[in-house]
Amino acid sequence: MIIRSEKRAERGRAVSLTYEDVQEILKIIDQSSTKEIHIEVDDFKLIVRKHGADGAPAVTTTATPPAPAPASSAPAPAEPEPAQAAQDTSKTEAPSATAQSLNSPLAGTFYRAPSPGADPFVEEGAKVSTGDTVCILDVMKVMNTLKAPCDGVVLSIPVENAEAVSAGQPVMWFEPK
Amino acid sequence: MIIRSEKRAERGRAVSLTYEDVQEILKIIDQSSTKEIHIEVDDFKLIVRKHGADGAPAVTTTATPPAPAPASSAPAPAEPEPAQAAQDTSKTEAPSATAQSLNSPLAGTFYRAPSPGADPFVEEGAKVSTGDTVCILDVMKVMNTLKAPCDGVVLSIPVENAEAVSAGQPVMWFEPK
Amino acid sequence: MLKRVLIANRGEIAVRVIRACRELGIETVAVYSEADHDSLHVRLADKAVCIGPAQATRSYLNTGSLIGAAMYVKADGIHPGYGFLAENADFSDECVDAGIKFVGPTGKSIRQMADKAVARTMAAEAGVPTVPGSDGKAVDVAELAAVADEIGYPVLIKAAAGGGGRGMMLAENPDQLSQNAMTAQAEAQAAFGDSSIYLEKYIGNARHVEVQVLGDGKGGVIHVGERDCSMQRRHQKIVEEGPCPVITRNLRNGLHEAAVALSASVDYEGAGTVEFLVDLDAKAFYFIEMNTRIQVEHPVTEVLTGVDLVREQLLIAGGEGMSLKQKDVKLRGHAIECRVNAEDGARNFMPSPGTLVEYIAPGGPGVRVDSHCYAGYTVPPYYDSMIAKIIVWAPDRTEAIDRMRTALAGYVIDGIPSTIPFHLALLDTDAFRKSKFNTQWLEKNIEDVMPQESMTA
Amino acid sequence: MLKRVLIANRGEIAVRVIRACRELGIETVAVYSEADHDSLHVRLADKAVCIGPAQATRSYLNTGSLIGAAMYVKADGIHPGYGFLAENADFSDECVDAGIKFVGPTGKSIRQMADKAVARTMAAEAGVPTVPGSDGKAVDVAELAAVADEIGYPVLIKAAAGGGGRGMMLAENPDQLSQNAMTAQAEAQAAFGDSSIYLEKYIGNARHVEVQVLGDGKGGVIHVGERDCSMQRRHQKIVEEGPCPVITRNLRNGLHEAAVALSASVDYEGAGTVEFLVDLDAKAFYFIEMNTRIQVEHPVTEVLTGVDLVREQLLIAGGEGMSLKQKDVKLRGHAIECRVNAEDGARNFMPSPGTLVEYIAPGGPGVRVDSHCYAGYTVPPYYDSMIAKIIVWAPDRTEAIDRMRTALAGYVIDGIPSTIPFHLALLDTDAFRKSKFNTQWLEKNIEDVMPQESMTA
Repeated sequence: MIIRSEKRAERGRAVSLTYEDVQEILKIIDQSSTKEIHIEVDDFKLIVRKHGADGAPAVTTTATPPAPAPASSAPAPAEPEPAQAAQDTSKTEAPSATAQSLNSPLAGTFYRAPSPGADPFVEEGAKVSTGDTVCILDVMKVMNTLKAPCDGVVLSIPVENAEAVSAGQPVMWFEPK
Repeated sequence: MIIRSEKRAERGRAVSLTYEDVQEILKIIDQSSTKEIHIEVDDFKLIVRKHGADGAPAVTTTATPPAPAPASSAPAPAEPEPAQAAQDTSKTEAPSATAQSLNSPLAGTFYRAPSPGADPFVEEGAKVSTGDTVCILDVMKVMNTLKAPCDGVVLSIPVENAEAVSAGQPVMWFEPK
Repeated sequence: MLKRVLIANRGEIAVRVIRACRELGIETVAVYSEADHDSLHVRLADKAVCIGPAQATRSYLNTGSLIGAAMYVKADGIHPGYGFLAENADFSDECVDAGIKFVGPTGKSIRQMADKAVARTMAAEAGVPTVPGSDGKAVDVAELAAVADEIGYPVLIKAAAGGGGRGMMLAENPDQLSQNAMTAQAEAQAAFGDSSIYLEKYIGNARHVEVQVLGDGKGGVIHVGERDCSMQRRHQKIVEEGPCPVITRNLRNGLHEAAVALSASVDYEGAGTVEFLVDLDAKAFYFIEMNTRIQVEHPVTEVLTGVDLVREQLLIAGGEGMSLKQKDVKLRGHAIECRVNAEDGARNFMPSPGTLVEYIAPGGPGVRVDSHCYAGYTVPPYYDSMIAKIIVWAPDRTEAIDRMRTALAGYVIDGIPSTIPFHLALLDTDAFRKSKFNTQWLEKNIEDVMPQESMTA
Repeated sequence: MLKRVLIANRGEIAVRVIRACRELGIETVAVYSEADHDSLHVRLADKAVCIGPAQATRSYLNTGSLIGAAMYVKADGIHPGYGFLAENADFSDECVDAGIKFVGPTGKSIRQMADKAVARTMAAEAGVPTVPGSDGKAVDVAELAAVADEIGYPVLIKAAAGGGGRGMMLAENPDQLSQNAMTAQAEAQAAFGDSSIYLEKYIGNARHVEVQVLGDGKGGVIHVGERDCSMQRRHQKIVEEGPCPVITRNLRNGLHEAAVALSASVDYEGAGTVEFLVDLDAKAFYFIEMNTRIQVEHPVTEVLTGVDLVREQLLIAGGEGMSLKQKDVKLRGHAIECRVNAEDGARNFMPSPGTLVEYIAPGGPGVRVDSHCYAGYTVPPYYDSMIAKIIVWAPDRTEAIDRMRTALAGYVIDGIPSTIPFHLALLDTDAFRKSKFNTQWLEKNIEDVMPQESMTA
């Protein structure tokens, strides 16, 4: 026999939600300053990105309200949710045979700019010298500046601003001069 | 860096012990009602069984007092210490091709008699019927009686009285009738 | 002050004593059997000595190895914990002979209280009421009826050499008495090698209430409040709490005074517990016995009063004397302890030793956990089945129950069954919530608290 | 009474709030980012909702997801914990708009106290002394010298939009003032997008003492004693304790009364903390700011008084009102909290996220552990570095220190570095033992407490 805490299913009262409830939630959220919504619980999933948020072109919604509400009344998914956490090979493969990577030394959060409103340190195509600060890695609120590993040009930046990165993950590619 | 508790070596004051100290310990113990002594700490090991205890024929001593005391002054070991805990194959191998084993259903302590002073339930060579109580297994102070698995004769009892046994370990062998 | 103490025990109480020693700056020496190499007390102590194989008789009960080990490491004190040798008068004496301070009472005190007849006599001399009966003295079968007539039926026939409820038989009338007396004698002979029996009045509707005392060994004794341990199964305490929720202030004061009077009369040294039966119908109390050691449930008293009882034991043994006076003992709120055991509550409390695959102890406000267990630890089958004691404190009893429920429900133990589901069920009974139960309630109602699965032999 | 509360937080405080809810019979809904799937709060809650990716801005700080999740699960309350959105006035208002009770003060109260100038004005109106200066109001560079002359050197130049010590500069004379003012403005502009600065008298030899208050939202306010949080590094509290060991009874009473007066004047609702600087030379105290949330170090107060502050928050928010009056608040003994962080104390407190290969928390008398960690848990790199808070209680400060030493030394954490060795070293300093330190002591003496290894970049 296994004792953990009491089984969750036995504790939380079942939530019965109608399509109107979901509409109500969306309305409230729409009035807020939030740019993006992410709610996943049991078999319900609602992911919304507002127009203009983080360069997303349109509102994308994926919602499957549970039983009473008929499945067909849920807004049709317009786009798959952005697979932010998954590392596809386009993010780790070198963009050229001679490209040199800057790898994150620790797991943390990657920032392209010194502060939220500021311009990025570098854009793709920018010329850099060895030791130039090119991005920031936030590890538990401690900000670490990462430096260009060579003289050259920024070839690609496979990581989004404010994205979580793991130790050893390439965050920038450079073509050495 | 690994933090456990502070390192033991840094805490306990070094114990400096002479041969006389060990003699003193042996003297005190000799006056007590104890039949057996077992002390192991760091590189010191002292195992003594008094004459007549549990059928051991003689005093056996293994002692290596640490530094100041010269190693040669320690009583010479007369006999290797009994490897009580180790399970050699003589304990698990069937004594005959047709022999049937009684295996301990749980880990616990094996007792041959119903109470400390009493006679054993069975001796080697005894005739038994299926279901006869042949020994007791003490699991956390709960006494479980173990039964003969067949009609037959007790062939061998590979486990000492009051010995620790593991789950599945044969504690008795029977030659079925 | 003691300088180096050997802890002649294992499990949570060894951990508890090591912590108290370290807070006082006393070096600690753990002992362990070959089965306990990975136990937490081995890890926390300054030094650890292996004292033999798994069987307790050859390790934790082996006085020669223990005293030898203490001498080898030059310990100046031995703390016996509870169980094992804690109430072994000879061991207390042997420590003295070896020049090592036994953290506990003298051999003489232990012997006095271990002998029921002597203990009852001393209680009577100290003006403490005892259960009417043959005063713990052996009774001839011929005298039985006369004694029973004198004290009134029902009566309990008890084995003089017995303890913990073993060898007890009830008689409701003279016929049952003569029938059961023979059986009791035979059983006592088989179980203890001594057929002596004695008689006691049977008190059916009672609570078990015990008073914690501390004595300086020179007649100075204080009490540290009482604990109610009436929730029992097979004479084992299942839940303990304090203060006792069902007695009047007068009765409480009477218990405290009686416990102090008895302990003072024997110049008691160290921590001890005077146990009483409180007759709920007669509103009276009777001395049962005195436990001359620290008890499993001592943390109930600690969280109620802020007094560290093990620290006081060590201070008394070290010659500093106890650090507080009676007026310093102030109780606050309510405390409950549950003993979480490696037993399957749904299968007749079958022992369930094994590996704790996952283990996350509860925490937060008012929750204390005393345990030697951790994730990956294997509970060995050779000793008692305790995994942990959870002790909660709250401003009142209802909040304490809610807190205990939360702590138990959030306790993650994976790999072996434990008594947590049983405790959760017990806490939710009307009887416990309203404190309407006596010492026999659980035994009679256990199927209602937690239905037992049928055992397949 | 609230029926179902969503906890808009993670880590130990989420676990803490879940426990308090369960004790009150309130259902709990945890939220978690994709990085926190295995966190203990997810496991202990009745229901759990994933609210986005690891980055806090897209999960724990995402008000839309939080309010949407609360609506979806039909929660009637949201508890913000500390950090994240706990002092976000807009979030408090948005909860109200969505018909969900925010467990904390109104948006208006949060705004009043967040604006330093307003807070200082309100303090002054309530008769609470504030640090002499420009009263939190922005100062023209041209006016600087005049204000500084009036309040006397040395002075602190502070960024109006700053906090937690960021954007502060010291000036000991008019020359330094004119030099540093420009730098401070430039830094404030770069850091906060706002170059406004203000002036305050610099108090060099001070303790940070804060008073815990509870308000019913209708002007009824009680204090629950004070905490001393003067042991700081980079304006982060390292060790907290209570009561403050270096103030007179008069000063203590003054602090308590000031905190109650200020909180009552704003009809404060819920748990809050009024922070003061105590000038050790002038034996005077000054209001610094009010934190309108439960604080990390709230357990210090809880173990001193037996008051469950999170329970009181929930009772107040649920309309029951607080369960105690000022006269019920009784302090006992001494309490100390150490924040155990996943940081390497010997390497400039470098963060050390990673897996807790082995993890055995301390326990026993007087030891409380608030933590979301367990053996096998991976401390993620995305949030703060706290592993656990250890809070000890003992009858006096010396015993509390010895108890904390024992608890820390017995804390088994294997797999990642923690601040335990640093805390052990700190507890053993003469300055801490004798409580002879001020808010700047640790910063100045950190190399003596724990020599830093040279970092290899």
